[in-house]
Amino acid sequence: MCSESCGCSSDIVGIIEKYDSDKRNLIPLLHELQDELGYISPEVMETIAEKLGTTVGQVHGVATFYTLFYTKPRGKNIVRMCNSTACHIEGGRKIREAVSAALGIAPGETTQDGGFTLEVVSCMGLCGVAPAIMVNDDVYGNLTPEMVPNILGKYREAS
Amino acid sequence: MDNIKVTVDNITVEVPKGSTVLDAARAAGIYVPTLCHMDGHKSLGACRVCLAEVEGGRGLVASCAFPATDGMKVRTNTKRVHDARKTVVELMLSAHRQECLTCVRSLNCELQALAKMMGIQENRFQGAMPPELVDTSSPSVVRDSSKCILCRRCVTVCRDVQSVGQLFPVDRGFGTVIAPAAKKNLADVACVACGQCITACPVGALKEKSHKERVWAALNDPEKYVVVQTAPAVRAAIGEEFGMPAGSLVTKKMVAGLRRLGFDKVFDTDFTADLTILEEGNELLQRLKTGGVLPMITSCSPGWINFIEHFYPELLPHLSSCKSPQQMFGALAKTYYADKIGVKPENMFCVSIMPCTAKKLEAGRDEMCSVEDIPDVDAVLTTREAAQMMREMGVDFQRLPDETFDEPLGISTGAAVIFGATGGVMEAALRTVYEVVTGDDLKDVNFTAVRGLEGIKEATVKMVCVEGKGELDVKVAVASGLSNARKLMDLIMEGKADYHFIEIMCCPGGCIGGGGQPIPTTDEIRQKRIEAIYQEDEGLPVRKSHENPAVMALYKEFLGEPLGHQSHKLLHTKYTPRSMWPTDVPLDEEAKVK
Amino acid sequence: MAINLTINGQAVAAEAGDTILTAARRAGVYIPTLCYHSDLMPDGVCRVCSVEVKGQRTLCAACCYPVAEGMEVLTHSPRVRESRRMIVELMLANHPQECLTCSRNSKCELQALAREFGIQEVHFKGERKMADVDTSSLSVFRNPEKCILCNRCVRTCEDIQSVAALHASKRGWDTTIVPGMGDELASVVCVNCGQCINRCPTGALTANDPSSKVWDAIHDSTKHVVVQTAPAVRAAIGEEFGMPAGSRVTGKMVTALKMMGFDRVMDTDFTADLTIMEEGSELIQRVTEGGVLPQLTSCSPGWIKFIEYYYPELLPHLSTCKSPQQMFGALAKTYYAEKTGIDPKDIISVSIMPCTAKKFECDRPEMTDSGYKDVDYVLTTREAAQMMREAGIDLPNLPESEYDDPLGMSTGAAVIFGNTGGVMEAALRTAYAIITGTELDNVNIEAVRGMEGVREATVMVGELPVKAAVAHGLANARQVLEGIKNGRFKDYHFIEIMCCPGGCIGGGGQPQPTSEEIRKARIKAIYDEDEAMTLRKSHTNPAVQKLYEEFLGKPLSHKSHELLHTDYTPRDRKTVKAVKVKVES
Amino acid sequence: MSSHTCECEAKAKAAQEEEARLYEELDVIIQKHKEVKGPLIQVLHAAQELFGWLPEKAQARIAKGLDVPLSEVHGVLSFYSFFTTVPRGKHTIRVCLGTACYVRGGKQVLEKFQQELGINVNNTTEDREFSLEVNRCVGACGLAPVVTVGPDIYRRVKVDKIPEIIKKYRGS
Amino acid sequence: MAFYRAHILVDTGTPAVLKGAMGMKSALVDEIKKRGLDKEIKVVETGDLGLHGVGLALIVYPEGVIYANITAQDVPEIVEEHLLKGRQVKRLVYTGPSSAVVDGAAKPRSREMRVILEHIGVIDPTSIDEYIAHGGYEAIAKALTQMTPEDVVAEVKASQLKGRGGAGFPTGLKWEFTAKADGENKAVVCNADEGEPGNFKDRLIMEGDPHQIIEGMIIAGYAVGAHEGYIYIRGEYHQSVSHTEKAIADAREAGLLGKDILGSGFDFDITIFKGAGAYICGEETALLESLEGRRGESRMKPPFPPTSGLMAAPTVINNVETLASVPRIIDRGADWYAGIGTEKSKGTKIFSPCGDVLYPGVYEVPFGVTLRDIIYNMAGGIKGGKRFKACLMGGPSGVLVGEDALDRRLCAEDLAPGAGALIVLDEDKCIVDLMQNCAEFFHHESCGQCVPCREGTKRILEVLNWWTTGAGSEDDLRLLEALGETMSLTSKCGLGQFAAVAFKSSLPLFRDEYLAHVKDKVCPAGVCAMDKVLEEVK
Repeated sequence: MCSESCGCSSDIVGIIEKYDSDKRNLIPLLHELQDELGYISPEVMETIAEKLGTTVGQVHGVATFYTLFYTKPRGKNIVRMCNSTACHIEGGRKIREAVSAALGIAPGETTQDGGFTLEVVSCMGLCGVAPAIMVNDDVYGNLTPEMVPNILGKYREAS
Repeated sequence: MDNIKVTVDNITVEVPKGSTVLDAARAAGIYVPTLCHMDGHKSLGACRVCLAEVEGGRGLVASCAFPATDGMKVRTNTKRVHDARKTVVELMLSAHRQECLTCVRSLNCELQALAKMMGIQENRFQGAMPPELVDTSSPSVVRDSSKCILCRRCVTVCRDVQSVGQLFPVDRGFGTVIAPAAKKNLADVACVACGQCITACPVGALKEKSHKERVWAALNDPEKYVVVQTAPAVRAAIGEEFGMPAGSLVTKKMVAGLRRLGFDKVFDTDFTADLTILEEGNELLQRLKTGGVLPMITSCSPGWINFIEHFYPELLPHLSSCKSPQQMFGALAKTYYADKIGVKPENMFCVSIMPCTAKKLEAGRDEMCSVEDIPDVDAVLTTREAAQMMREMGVDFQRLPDETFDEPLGISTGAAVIFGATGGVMEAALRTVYEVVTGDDLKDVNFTAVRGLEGIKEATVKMVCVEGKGELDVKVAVASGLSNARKLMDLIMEGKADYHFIEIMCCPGGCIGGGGQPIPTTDEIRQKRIEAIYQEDEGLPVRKSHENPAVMALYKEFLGEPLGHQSHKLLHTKYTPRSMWPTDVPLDEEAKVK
Repeated sequence: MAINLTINGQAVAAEAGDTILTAARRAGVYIPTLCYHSDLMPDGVCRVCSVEVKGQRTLCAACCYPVAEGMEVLTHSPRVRESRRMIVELMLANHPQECLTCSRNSKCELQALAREFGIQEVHFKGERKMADVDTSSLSVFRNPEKCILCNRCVRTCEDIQSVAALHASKRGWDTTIVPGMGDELASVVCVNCGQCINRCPTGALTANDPSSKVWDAIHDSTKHVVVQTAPAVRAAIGEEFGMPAGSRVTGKMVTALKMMGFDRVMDTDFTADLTIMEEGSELIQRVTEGGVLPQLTSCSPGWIKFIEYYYPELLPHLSTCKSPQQMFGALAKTYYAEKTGIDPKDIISVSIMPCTAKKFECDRPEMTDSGYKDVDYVLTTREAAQMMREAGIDLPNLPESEYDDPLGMSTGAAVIFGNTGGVMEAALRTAYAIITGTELDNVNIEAVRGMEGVREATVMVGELPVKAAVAHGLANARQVLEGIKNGRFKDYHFIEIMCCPGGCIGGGGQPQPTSEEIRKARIKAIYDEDEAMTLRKSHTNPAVQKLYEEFLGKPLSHKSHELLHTDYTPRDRKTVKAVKVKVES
Repeated sequence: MSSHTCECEAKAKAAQEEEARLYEELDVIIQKHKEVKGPLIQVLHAAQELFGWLPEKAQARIAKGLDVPLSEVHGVLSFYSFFTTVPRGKHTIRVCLGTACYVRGGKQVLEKFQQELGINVNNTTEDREFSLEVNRCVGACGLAPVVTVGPDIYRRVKVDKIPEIIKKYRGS
Repeated sequence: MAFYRAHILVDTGTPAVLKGAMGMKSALVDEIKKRGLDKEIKVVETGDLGLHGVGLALIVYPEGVIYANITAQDVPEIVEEHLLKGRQVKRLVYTGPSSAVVDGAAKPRSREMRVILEHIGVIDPTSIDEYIAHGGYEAIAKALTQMTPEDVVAEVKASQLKGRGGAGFPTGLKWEFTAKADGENKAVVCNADEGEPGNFKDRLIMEGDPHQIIEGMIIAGYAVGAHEGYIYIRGEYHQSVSHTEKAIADAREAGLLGKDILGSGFDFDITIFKGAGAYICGEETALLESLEGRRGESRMKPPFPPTSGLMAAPTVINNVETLASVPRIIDRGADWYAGIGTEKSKGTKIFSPCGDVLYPGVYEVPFGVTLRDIIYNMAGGIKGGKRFKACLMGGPSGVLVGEDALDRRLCAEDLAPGAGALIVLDEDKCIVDLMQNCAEFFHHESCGQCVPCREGTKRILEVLNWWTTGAGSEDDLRLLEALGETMSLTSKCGLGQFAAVAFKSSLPLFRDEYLAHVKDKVCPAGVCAMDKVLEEVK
């Protein structure tokens, strides 16, 4: 179903094969393929469109609508900074500034070495421990700006 | 007269000597776009939109100003012409603040239409904008130089048509703006607020001071009892705002449209026009009897009042002391009518729809408050503004049903309707004065001698006095447009005016050509509106003001008699001598009122 | 069952399924709209049609809110007006103020609304969305800055044409309508039909306008400029000058074109007649010699691109005939050049088309059989009208003129090419004569007329029952193609397909606005023109007969094949993209 | 104290009388030009000579005398760079910024004048000694850059010569 | 089910994990093993215990003692003292303000009443057995065997349960509409796209007691005649997804999902759908669009989901908390439920106070408690002994209330609670800054479909940005008020309709603070960096 030239690995083909050709599977498919590939490339969108019998535009429209989907490659580590009201009033802005300063990039950007991508999200549901950030799937709450370099340092070393 | 032969785009036509290239092209049925050109006025050739190519000539010529000569061969559709015209308009656009979407003239703008016609799709000359001068000081006219394309049509009407001369180009080159002397504000110079500059403006650089918002606010306020009056000239023009041909008489649709806006009562200024005739007619008779100042001059046109106050303050005693019908209406609405229906004057909101921008100034005059400090007329909408409000209300004007004015202030006669046209007040007055003086029934109510678009008209009406004191030859004169008024005033100044009664209307053609009327307004359109006015008059059962039953009832119930005490309090006014110089220029002794 | 409600206090009887808008319109009550379009399912996104419904907490979008018994609606209450004004103000705050240089100036729905609501100030002074204009397509230009996100183009492309080239991307304030994955229009599957332009309320979508090049050619004394006008143009161009839809202005249009300076004004109708001769002969050949059936018409270039992309396997069904535009172009630079003795390299061939896909068609590499580019420039009806305005031409008041020879003569059969079912009817008129050897008494073949999306008919041509189908609009075309694939149309002989709803009269280059009502009026004008003509069958066109005599020989001759027939290219929907990807990397 | 007041009053009275005299003179000029065709510019010239500048009152007087709208009087005078509606210094320094002068350092010359006089273009020094203006070509391009002070013309002006020029006129 | 003499429940909710709960847990397991107690004592990971601000916590059963603020170093002591020797480690026992987590060690000092949160911190959320042991799935048994679908609908109607997602539509009525609607393939959708800042109650339920949601959904399915259920969970809630997934698998295995449930002939199954980061998908029609694989753009209403929902079939969409309430209602009867709360608001409501409170967390109370009760008696009052300034009820789409609202009752007839978030601000916080943040939120989350919301959220944000940098004007106040009104009136869905509500409600309360920003260019709280930016502008 997927031509060789598209460069899909067999894993991806395997994932796609799991799903029916039902447009309702679009979001789950995007989730799973992104988990596998890190982001959703144009080729992947094309493959999905073909699989689900829809247009590339439709897939693209969906992929760009949701903040958890990425149409560009991201850094090895994703730092999500919460900008919810709860985090905000507990000093979220200072945390965001500290993270930006520590990584030297603005939200939406990826570090030169590809180590980190920085994002601002609306709310992570961690209002009880505000202010909070997430690095990959790890959560850090009740933060102060001083804690930021250490936290990020761990990931920098790891990668 | 000598004719010459001119060939335009291979079509040969004969035109009178002295014609311009534009005249020749039009005779050949060839459309040449224009912008600064005004029919009937000498062209400046300033905008260069009407460029054409004359065979053998060096460059392109402005066809509106370039004289045609015998045997001349003209081309209007060459590439050179096209490109040049396009560039000219593009240059205009580059110095024009582009905000069509929020411009009062959008979709009725000559520049917009030209840009569309020429298919201009890019603005290649982007850079600095010329000086921005926004003047909102006047109660009637708002100026915005950032939209001005310097065509000078306003200068021409202000100076030549109205002889007011307050607008003129100031400074030069890219920095040129059209403004009163020393770029003063309109409120500080002898502007008469007539708004003729607005109707002449091709773009949105000149517009009326809008009262729309205050009217919407009153309509949305449940506390307010909102009544509206409509001037005679509005019904003969408002249809044009909705795509109907000029001269469409839409009185009843207009009434229906106003009801859709939510006015509590839709009344008619015509009612107080009839009243004006009774007051003013009696004032004339009184002056004739008692040897008062003659000629007596009408006082219902506020632009004209401004003019005489500024330019001929010494002649103020000639003015009738009657307020204009608009203000008579306002005064009665907040006394007689408010009392009648039990509404407090402060909760009565009185709106008038006028063909006029000077009415806005008039309504704001300090002396126009009958009840304490409450203005008699709270808001004045031009015909254009009223139409716009209907558009905002989603009114499909052409499909409105016919509805009639409310009573009692909506009852009127044909004599009142013709107030809208030049000569109309005179004719209406004569209909009544004649019957009062002679005691006869006037068979033919049409005094055609005072009708028509001519600038100054004169007539003598013979009347045999009922009281048996012999014949009276009433000599009258009628002028419209202030430069014509100026001629009559100069005659009076020179002692050469032996008239009894003079009607003066500020705007050419009378109120139907007012500064608040639909744009464009041309002589042809004025003529059509006048025809509609007389058509309305002809169709009415009652055509003499003194036969208006509602007016008679008003006298009986409230006023007593014409020129009575109550009348003087509510319906008459005084005038203020003013200077023709800007307020901050120290007056010469001699310029002050004698 | 009637539903009773009141609108502004006035009692209104509505039907079940009515929205407030439909009920109000039927009752003659005006409600402003913007994202609503009568051809499309309501989307309710612009909120301009908000009205007050008694008992509702919020205002309701009249275009999609269903009526209910006893409902009380206010269409212009103070809060409705205030809200609408605020909404339009919000749109204006994010819209470039450049009406004066916009091709939709004075014909823009946003401009009209701003004027209707008397908006004189935009209170919001913040950021405005900036974007580049996409001029990659040969037919459709996109200016996202002027887009107000009404989704009309998206709905048109998806629902009417089943192409779905345009989509909303990103979200919130960043939402943009984009082709494919935010690509240029030229690098996605787009059939160039321009239906999106027709339904765009602003200047966000416009056609690729070659008028300045045409002016240059006209003004260039070394060039001989010939122009052809498609059948559908004459039934619509009057609208651009304020005439009611359905005004026939053929003669005036010819006068105008001559005034503009075209050297010869000729008619695509001539080659429409020629198309019938070739295509009819091809059909007869296929039927008699067992060729691929059903044969599909090939005169609509948007349709051609559609089948090339989506059903390349069905390409053998397509007639090999070029479209009348391209036949004309090929003849202009051969036959006509020969006849007039003008060097074909000095001939500039311009066509005026109701169509934006024609702009693509004339650029196809195979369309150079004359040895030159057969058709140099394609103007839409709108662009032709604009050029007339630029020339100061007041079309409605012009006298009438005749087309020039030799490619100007035509029959009623050619005229009806302009609407859906017309090619079929024209073909049947001629086929009847060829097959039966007798002429039809009543040339009006009502069975193939009408507005249904897919129509089928069996027409007796003498003894032979000819099974025919007609489809217009690509979503309907898709149905037919699926039908061919699954065998539903296996015993059909001939199927006419037009890319645009209503056929060419509803083309993407036609005057805005468009609606079913307007399309019907144009179709009526077309049939009236047909009725008014003395010659109503293509094979009776003496100029066509002469052309065969002098130049082509006979239908399907060698010369015909060389100049009037073509090949098709199967297209891969992915390769459009692949090219793009390569360029990027 | 009282003598001081007296002095003031006397001064004011003198100024008033002087002004009245000037206006009478202006009226004479207007009368003289009234019959000429297109008299406005001639009168404006004379008036500016008389007052040193064109006060609004004088403009109004001219408008009235010649029976043209004041807006036109102002419109005309604002067109010509020679006329001024603000009081001028005793000496008007005009730096030429025509193309030739400009390329030969006119701009630097202007800057130096601004610096030395402490005023911008079209302004007058507080002591009413100097006004600074710019003009576009006086027709002496061969000798650029050119500066005029009143009727005097300075050619090939060097920046370091400027204080000297100013000094020459100061207090004279 | 093996027998253990003691269970230790470790709080492994998302906040706890970030504090090192997993490390502590493995230390605990190792310690127990080391001491050979692993056959006697079971360590269980629970979801979020709802105890925030107390560090790592665990509960030891059967005593129900809560240890709080513990570290891995404390583990040997607890095992040694408590589990081996039976002596509580007094210094670590939690006696905080809200110790209603268990009935045991500490008596509730507040009016907290756990109905939905009954099992939280009591059972192992990943064990269906424990759920069943605590009376789980009895309600579904009762419904399927003793009640007709109509009975179920009637029962829920009688309970007067209203939607807990914020809008408060009567659940029974919604079910009735769906039950009566014509259509095949009806569906039950659990709206677990909890995205409103300040809300984290649904996460707690999913992490701590997922089975009750499943049970609620089956009951709903039975009542309305649906056979498919979907749980739409925020993509960010990883643990919610994994716990719920496990629960569904277990339930399926136990015959509680799938064909012929409990032999009743009723089929029902549930699919989890992971959201992908769009707050708008909490709006029910946008959620449906998303479920159907499209952009989360809200649909036109009517038709409403009960008549035309998922794939145009009649669909019930309920919030997590709503569905979790259902088993209790069926179990204990509508009368019992309707006896809790106030006249117009029946039952209990979960609140999640956060912001400047001492103990942010999740508290379940009967409707009618006062705002003061929750903020001061349960959440420990304002941090640092500061003064209460304002509370954003329900998050950015709710209303802002001031000090005078503290004694108002949280119920429909007094102070509508919204979805449950209570974002509390102390005296040092700036209202304009808060609104700027709310505006940022809506600007980011608007779907961009309709004009008033797309363009309006942008303009509100811009104006607030100006205000917080000293560039505003007084006219803007009136402008935003009018804009807010239009957005409320004309937006296509709730997001736009409520996007300006907080701002509008804050205006009369804090007009002076706004004026200080726009007129005097001063931030009274000193939060907005107005001077700095003004400097830069200069």
